[in-house]
Amino acid sequence: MEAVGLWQSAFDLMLGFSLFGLAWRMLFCADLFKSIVLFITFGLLMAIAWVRLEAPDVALAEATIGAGLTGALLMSAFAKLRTLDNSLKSGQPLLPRPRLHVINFWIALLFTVLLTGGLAYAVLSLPSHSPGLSDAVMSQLDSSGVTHPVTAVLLNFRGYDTLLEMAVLLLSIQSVWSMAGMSDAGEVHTSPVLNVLIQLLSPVLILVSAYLLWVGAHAPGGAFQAGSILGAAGVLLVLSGRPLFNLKKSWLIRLMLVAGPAAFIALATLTLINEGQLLKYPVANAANYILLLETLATVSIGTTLLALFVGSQTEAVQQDQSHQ
Amino acid sequence: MMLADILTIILLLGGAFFFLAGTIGLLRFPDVYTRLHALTKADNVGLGLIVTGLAIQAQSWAAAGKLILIWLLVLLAGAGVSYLIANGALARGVAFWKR
Amino acid sequence: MSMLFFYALIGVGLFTLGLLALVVQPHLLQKILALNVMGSGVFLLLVALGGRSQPVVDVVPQAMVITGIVVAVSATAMALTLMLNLSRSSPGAQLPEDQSADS
Amino acid sequence: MGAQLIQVDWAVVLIMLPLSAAMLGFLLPGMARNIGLLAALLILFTVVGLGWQLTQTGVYSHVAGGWLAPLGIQLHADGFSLLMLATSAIVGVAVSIYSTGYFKAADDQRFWPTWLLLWAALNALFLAADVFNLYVTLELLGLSAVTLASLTGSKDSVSAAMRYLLSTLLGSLAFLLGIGLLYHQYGSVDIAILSERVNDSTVSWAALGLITAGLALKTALFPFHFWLPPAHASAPAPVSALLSALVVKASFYILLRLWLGLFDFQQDSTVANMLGILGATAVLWGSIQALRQIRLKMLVAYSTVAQIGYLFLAFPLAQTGGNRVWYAVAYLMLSHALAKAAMFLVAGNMMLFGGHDRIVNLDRVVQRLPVTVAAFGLAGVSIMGLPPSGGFIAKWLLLEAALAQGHWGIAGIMMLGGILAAAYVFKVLGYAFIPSPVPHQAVSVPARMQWMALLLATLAIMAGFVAQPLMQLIGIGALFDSTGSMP
Repeated sequence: MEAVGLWQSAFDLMLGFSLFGLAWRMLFCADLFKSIVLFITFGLLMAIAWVRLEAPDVALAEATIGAGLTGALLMSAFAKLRTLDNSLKSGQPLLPRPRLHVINFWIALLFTVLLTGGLAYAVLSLPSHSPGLSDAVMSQLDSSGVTHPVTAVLLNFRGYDTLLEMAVLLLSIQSVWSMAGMSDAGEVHTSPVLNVLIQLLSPVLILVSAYLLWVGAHAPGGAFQAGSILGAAGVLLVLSGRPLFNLKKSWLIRLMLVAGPAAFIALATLTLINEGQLLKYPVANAANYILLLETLATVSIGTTLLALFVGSQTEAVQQDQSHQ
Repeated sequence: MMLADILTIILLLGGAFFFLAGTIGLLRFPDVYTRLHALTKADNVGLGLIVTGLAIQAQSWAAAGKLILIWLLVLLAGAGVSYLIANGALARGVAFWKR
Repeated sequence: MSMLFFYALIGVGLFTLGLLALVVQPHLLQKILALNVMGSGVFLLLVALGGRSQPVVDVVPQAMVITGIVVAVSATAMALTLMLNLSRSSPGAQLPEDQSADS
Repeated sequence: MGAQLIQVDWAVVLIMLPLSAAMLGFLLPGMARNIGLLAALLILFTVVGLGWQLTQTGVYSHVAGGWLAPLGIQLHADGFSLLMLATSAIVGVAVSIYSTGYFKAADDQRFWPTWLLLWAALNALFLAADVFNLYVTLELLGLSAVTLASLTGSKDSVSAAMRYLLSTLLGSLAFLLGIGLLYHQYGSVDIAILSERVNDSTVSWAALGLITAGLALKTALFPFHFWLPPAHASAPAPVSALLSALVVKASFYILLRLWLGLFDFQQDSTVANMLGILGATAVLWGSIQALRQIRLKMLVAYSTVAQIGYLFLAFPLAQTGGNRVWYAVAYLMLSHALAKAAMFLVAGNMMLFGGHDRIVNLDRVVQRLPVTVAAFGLAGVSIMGLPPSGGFIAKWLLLEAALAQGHWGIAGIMMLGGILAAAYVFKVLGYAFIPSPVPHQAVSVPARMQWMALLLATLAIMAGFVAQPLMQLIGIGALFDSTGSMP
């Protein structure tokens, strides 16, 4: 047992320092493409760290959203940037020297070191044992409608936060559309191998998504993870040139984007009227309500992430500047 | 220590060896194509050994089945993506390594 | 469980490292990456310290971090869109003050 | 009837209403404008309902999900929240009506859903009693504000929005780290519970630093104001009005709430004095910069930097003279919101009218847009702090507190700030009366755009006449009465 603990500690140390080292290389390397690749690697190592910290739900979210979709967004933006920016085109990916004067750089560094020291001191002053809210969560878990505590917190105990969270997602797509115009996906690469790969993978992804959604009630998983897998399946289909949706004006797609937040609001209003408190589910029906919310949220999250990816691929429409 | 445990240890060590070899190949081989070769071959076999080693320890057939499924998916994705990378490199005129 | 504190300290390190990069690196893509790293640092600290409630891990910070990851991807998508719009009107994907000092 | 109305959860409706309207507007882009206008009026009505409820029953609170804190999230409304909700409702309705003249129908689907989400974020923020919930509302607020700021799509506005986005995200992350530390030390994110548990510890100080810095960045306190003038000046006029009047106030609102609830453990006044000094610098720097601007919107934006400074002057005053000085600050937040929104709407009118906002070329705009110029003059009276405006009451109370406590420096800064404000307001008014060397093509400005500016400016003045009842409303819940006394 002792030996296992030692190995685990060694692994933790290696993982922690790798994370820091990767972040350092990512942020201070002169090659943007390399930075993005390092970012994705960083995200995957973060996912391992979440597993080590007994947070498998966060690990799933990190791997799919943090590393996967953010990575896809960054790659797609970088490809676009390269067509816009000549300095990036010329093979040797660029970087202008740091703009700061050497002295300013050292001042910034000194400030960072001091801040790190202060924060580290504060962290180390925390008690080594603290129950947090774990007792409260565990004692109320039975009346939450689900047996997986993370899902209970997200969808029941702190469901109001998740409602606002869905509003943030809706805002993000509204924002990207209003900034970038609303045209369809741009360039498409097809290849027979990619097509076969996608034909095989997309049903599997959809199945995995449904599984994660279902399993979220009693094990790691849930709407955010399921939604991001669904979004990933969509991204693959779009990349292979499938005319998935006409994202431009589709009423259906708007409905899918709104479904999750709308379900939350409808249920909040319903419970406000019936129970007197927003998102207070009657214990007997809590499981059904949560499953309904999660299903619609999964659809919305998947569609939003896909639409963010497609939106970031599009050319910006020259905006009307008559007021400026 | 059961026979199954010993088998698992051997398989896991074997898997780790293949991962190590693949990683060294990735770092030391001279061009994109040879690196891909090192990576996919080694990773696929290495993961296969690790999955087999873990499947022996699995509590149920379903868990073992999931592990095998993961391996199959990685095989599929690895093969597909390697082809795409190699194809992309070829299309961009990345030269072959010559001794 | 000193490893939890080790992870929390790595989180602090990621936060301040990201802050440094956000301030000194001129390219907007680097600034966006820097903010993401800062976010990961905060998340790491939140979840790692939630492990202090043995035997059962405190999951409330985990739920908060899942919320945070979703906010982060939304913000990243917006930032990238703005960056592309900006680099259409002025190449270089840098803020004006960074450019003027550069040339 | 009355007994039933008093049971209505007006506060919850204030969150759900703009959210549902935003969704409907997103779903039906063609009807976004009508949905938005209807929602705006309903929100105003709901705020009145909440205000009436609070006067009848005192503080309101709601247990979201039926889970009591610390497990669940609570909503809380007292006089201070009511003031901010009402300010948002008034400015929101005026800006909504104004924007129907400002934006073309094609822009409606880009403006309305985002604006309604911003409004929902504001309302949710003013009702939050949970620091993590505050973080979520802050993110919703910041991201929607950035989206609105980038709406014109010009190069200036895109780079300003980018800078704004980076700043607001940095501020949120510092805030999140601060509340994370608090949670791990004290085991709750509920403000009321935290306020009982927070004591003078290393973690409390780290959280105080992170949260104050993050919120100061979002509030654009000098020297963190760098992002504000370009973002507020390059946004569409109705958006500038919202950003200056409401969005920067929201982060200050949180700072004040947490300062009173959580950070009262710190007895020495170093931090308060430092905030006061930054505030004083902001008053002078912002005013001088405003005076130097050649574009009207930049002038008004820098004036916001200066007026934010006044809010921070109260920190050292409260430290020595008691919390009642925050009444003056709350009053200043209201009157500045009304006056500054009016000024940005005026700037929008003048830009639409002349196609530019260069101050020297206003070209006798007073003859052609008398209502608009009157609005600017009235708003200016409140910004300068002249009687009988709302700005006067607020600044007079602040000045009185400063003099009573012998803070001569603060009193001096306030007077100087008033003189500088007079200078930049009269600079604009002066050019409004004289012909410019280059006459320009005048475009007619819809009447409702002019009258909305005048309405807000008039309300800023009117706020000076109803000081007594308004102070009573703000006093519901007695947030500012806890310690000390002020003349």
